[in-house]
Amino acid sequence: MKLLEYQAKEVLASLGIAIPPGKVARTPEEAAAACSELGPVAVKAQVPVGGRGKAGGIKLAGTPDEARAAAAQIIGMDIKGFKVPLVYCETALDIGREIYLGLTVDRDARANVLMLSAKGGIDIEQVAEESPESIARLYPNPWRGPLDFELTQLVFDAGLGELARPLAAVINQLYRAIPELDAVTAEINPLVVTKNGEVIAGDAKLEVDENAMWRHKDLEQRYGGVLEGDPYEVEAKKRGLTYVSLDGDIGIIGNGAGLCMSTLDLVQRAGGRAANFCDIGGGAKAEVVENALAVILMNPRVRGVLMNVFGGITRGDEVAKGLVSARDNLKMQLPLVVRLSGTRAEEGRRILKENGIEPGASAWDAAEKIVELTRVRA
Amino acid sequence: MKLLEYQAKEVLASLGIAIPPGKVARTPEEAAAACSELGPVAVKAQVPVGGRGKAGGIKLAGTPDEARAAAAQIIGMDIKGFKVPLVYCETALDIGREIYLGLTVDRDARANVLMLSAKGGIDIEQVAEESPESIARLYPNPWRGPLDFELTQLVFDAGLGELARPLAAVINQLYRAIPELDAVTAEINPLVVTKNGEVIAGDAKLEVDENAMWRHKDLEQRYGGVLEGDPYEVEAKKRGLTYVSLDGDIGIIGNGAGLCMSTLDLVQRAGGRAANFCDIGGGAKAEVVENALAVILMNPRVRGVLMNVFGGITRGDEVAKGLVSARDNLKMQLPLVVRLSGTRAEEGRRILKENGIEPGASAWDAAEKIVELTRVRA
Amino acid sequence: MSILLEASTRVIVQGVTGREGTFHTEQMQAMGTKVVGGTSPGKGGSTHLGVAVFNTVADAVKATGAEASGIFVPPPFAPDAIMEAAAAGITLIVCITEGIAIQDMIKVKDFLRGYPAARLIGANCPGLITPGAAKIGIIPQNITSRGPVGLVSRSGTLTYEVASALSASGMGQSTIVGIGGDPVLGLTFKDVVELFEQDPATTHLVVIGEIGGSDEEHAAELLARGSRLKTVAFISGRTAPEGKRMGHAGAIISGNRGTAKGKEEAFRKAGVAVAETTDEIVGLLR
Amino acid sequence: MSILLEASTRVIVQGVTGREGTFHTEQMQAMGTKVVGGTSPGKGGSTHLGVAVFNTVADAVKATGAEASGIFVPPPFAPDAIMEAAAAGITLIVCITEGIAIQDMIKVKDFLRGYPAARLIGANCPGLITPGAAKIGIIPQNITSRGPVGLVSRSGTLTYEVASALSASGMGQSTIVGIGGDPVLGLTFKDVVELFEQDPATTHLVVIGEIGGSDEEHAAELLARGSRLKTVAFISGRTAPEGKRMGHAGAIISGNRGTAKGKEEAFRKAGVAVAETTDEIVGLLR
Repeated sequence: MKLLEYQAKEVLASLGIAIPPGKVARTPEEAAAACSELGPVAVKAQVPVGGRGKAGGIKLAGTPDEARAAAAQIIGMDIKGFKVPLVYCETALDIGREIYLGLTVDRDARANVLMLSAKGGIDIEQVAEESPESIARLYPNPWRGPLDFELTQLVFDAGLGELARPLAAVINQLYRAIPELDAVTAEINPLVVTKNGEVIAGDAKLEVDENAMWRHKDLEQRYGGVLEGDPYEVEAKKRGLTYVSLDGDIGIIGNGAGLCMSTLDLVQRAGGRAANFCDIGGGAKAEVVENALAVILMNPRVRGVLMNVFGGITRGDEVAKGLVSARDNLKMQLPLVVRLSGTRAEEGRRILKENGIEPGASAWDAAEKIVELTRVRA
Repeated sequence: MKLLEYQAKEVLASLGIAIPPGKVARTPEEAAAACSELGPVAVKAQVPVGGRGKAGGIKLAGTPDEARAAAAQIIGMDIKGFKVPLVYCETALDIGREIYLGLTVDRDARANVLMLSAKGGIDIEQVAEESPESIARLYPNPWRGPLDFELTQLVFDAGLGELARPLAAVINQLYRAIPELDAVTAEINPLVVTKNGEVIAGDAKLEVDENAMWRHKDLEQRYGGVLEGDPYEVEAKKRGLTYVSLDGDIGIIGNGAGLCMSTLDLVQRAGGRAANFCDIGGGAKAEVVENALAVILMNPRVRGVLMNVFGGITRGDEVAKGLVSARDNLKMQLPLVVRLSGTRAEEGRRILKENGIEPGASAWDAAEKIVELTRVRA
Repeated sequence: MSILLEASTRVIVQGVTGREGTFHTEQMQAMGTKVVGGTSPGKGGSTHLGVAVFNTVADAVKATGAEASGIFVPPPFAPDAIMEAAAAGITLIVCITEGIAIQDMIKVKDFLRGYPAARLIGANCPGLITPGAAKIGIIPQNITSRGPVGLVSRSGTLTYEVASALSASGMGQSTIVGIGGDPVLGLTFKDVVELFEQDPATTHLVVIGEIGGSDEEHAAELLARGSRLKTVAFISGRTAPEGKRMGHAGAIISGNRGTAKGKEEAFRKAGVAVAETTDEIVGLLR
Repeated sequence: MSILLEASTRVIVQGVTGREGTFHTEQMQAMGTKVVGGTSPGKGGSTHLGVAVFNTVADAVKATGAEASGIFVPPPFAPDAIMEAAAAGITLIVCITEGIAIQDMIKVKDFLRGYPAARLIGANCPGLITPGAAKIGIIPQNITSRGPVGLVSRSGTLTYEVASALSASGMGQSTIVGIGGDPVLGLTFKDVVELFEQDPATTHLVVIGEIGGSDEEHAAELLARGSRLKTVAFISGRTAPEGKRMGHAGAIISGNRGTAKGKEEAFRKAGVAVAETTDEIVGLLR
């Protein structure tokens, strides 16, 4: 679960990290009121992606009128596929220096990594590429967390020794996002040292492990649903499906993430574009298939559906029967190509054919077929 | 720091463990009021030692009048050297079974140990001696704390598998006394399972590491000073001395715990009895010596003082000069024998002699001398 | 022969009395896997599917001498189950559970450093099967057949599909290992390839990888150092969209690693044939 | 020769710029100890008492090749200092600090399991000295002299007294080790006795124990298995009052162990002479 900036800052503040004064505004009026209260502010679009500054999602406002105008422009804007639901009005900091502080899972090390750099600011990825040695790293033991001497070494390695005490404190606070929130990424960039020496989070990114949400139901309750995401993804989530919207026109269903991904690859290879990624898991039960088809058919761009299912313990003939009834229940009219393999695949294919559903001889054949069928209709 | 029962129960409750309803009473009237509110109660002396039941420190009271009478009897009583400052009035539990749950430092294992036994109740030490296998043990890793499967094994090993869930929960809560309070001993005996299946702390013992009090200043503030302890120990603590009152008549000062203990041994061997243990630490500075002498001389039982000092980095002549001035400042009249060894011991002894203080030729000689001098005065 | 699992391996099932545990234990038994016990706290002393149930893994190991365990418990409990198995002396731990929190797995990985003899497969994996001998997990035995092809994969159904295709064309498998799709997992491609390399009964190898991480690259580096196995690799996810990224931490750590292209190149450099679709695998392997 | 510490041992001081650190570093230097550096976060790059100061132990080890460290920092920071030294590769860590929380030391002991080459002496100890060669800690060098007696003790000033008496009667010491009085500590009597046993320059041994714990008993068991050292033991605290006890947990764990009587008996059983007063030690050792 990715938190918006204001949500992430609320969480950081609860961990003890200083944040600038700020207020959420859902309307231009609220933005004007926030500016009256706080004085000059930055009006910032709240979306869970980077690059909003370049996209025009951040504007400075010296007066309530300016804040009202800025919010009117920003709220509802589309930034990288996200409709901006609200803005965050925040007072500007008297910046002395900008530091980068990040925490994430290093997949290859199978461990968490803390990163600290004196070269904070938006170009940190470039810094990482050009002078990786200027980003100091620490891999804390997951049971112990970062030890004091490790933090001291990290801070001195980053060339920030004169800030050893305040930085060690902030890093310990940020690290608490792991035990307390199951953070998989927590980042403060820039971590601002103001001209009078305070250490304050200038921006904040926080992503919580979806697999750990059972430990953090409060977070879901508190921050879930603020963002208007993709409507099909929202619906799919309600139905318990693993679904990602893409920008093509061929609906894809597979059982298993790997099979599903390889089906996307085949469709592209055959010259088509997938409308989604939808993994219905190992079992391929009739009810789940019906749910997946229903969500895919909600999308008016979809011109046909390719389903790639392996019958393992659930046999191919059962999968076919379920699929036929799902199509019938949904009164589906669009072309449907099904590639069925594994146990009792032959019987399954026979059932599909008898019910007017095109079986693919192989995955590649099925991909070519659906691309052809959707192209003909165009 | 040893907490009283009611304090320990407050702490357990803050960790999430269920405790019976109860109220502290500092006067018989308060006890009567507590009984009016709670109904029939046990009126329990609050002292930091075991065996108060046998000493008459626990009485049952069915009515406010009985509670008033019981409190009048108990408050101010002396139990093993502790004057009872207040009582705790607690409702009785509907006991189904009694379990023993304890947590302490196993010095030989250099680790914490959790102990659980189905044979709870006051005779647990006897159980430990006669059937040690009936007390299940777990040594949790200090960074990880007890893991779920370890707790499950502990509970089944103790023959309490049918209570695995509630017991694992209580043990986890009790264990929090280590990270949150630096407990060196935390014990619930009995841990009561009521007839309707609730798990409640029937009694509670909690001792917090004195060396960790800097992490727990709130505890000191909240619970320090309730107990009227030995007045000399209280005074010594104020002056920053390591001092324990004993019941003899010869005051003892040594620098270093080992030297001090071996001095006690020598006095006993010579036929005398020490009035205290007082370790003034390695340096033996004049000011510290004066503080130690001052506390020892407060005790009217003291008939003479034996001081055993090793001059290491602080030289013997300096120690001797400091000692002479301390004696003079305090206008000390009682016999004083000093055994001075180590660096410049000769010069030190000469200074002592010149100032009328008896130097011992050896520690044993000094012990014999002070025993003789105090015996003569008797 | 085979790697990791043989007909004689003594296996227990953690969570044996649950719905999933029951179903798959029956499947495991059906193909002859030597299931010697199961665990379910509070049900110790009873019998389920003809095997003894114990309260804890330590009890089960003491009574049965089990060496391997299959874990079928929900995500909040699976990390503890893995640690319990390792602490009890189990040397092959197969965790099927999907949806384990990543921080839990990071702790488990650190815990396992204290038990170097314990090998973990998964979590979020279909387990492993030595056709005709035994399986731990959920790989359907009816699509497998005995033979010389080692198969290791991060994906579940993709594995089944490839195994099925191999069997259909007469190329049996020595052992099939589904290592699982989670970012933090037990045995990696490299670990499993090393085992196949040492197994005389394995002469061919199929590696089914996926975008993300560098595990495929590490396996390719190993194969590049010289291998006696005829190997085909396949990587799925070339066209998968990059997760809508937020923050730079992930990018700083992973840089340009983890793309399908990079992985395919690594295998080609190692002299390994790369299949562009799963349909091509059998042909390239012959 | 000696154990643990020689004239050539490269030593750093953690907390070198503090009051205690400064004073005792001067003392250590005065007897010729090879102090090659010190640490004090934020003062890296400066020089103190003629030695280079570093921000961290890792930096100091990298620059100086230090093998040993003396720790002179307050109790809240000492546990971290010990772990830092071990993680940086220091193999002899001497922690003088008194008053460390017991839970901190339990964590440190567990941490040190990951660094088996690191030997910790203390905390709450006077450190160690190899007379005429080097010292780490606070044992006054002027009361020591070179010779064949190994001395190991839980007490500070009692050690000084015995060393002083030995020196006065012409019996020099090979190495004197104050292992410290805390319940959870680094090297134990047994560990140190084993080292003396292997040191050809040590022919005699004095063990100064105290009531509490079973460390003296374990050393006695070792000596009972046969020793080439002429040994005298002394136990202080026979008449010390038992702490006013509360709760049963401590009693369940320690039972009847830890009394002066029990310890003396253990040594007598091992064929070791037991001194009843410190004055007797020299006579019994001859």
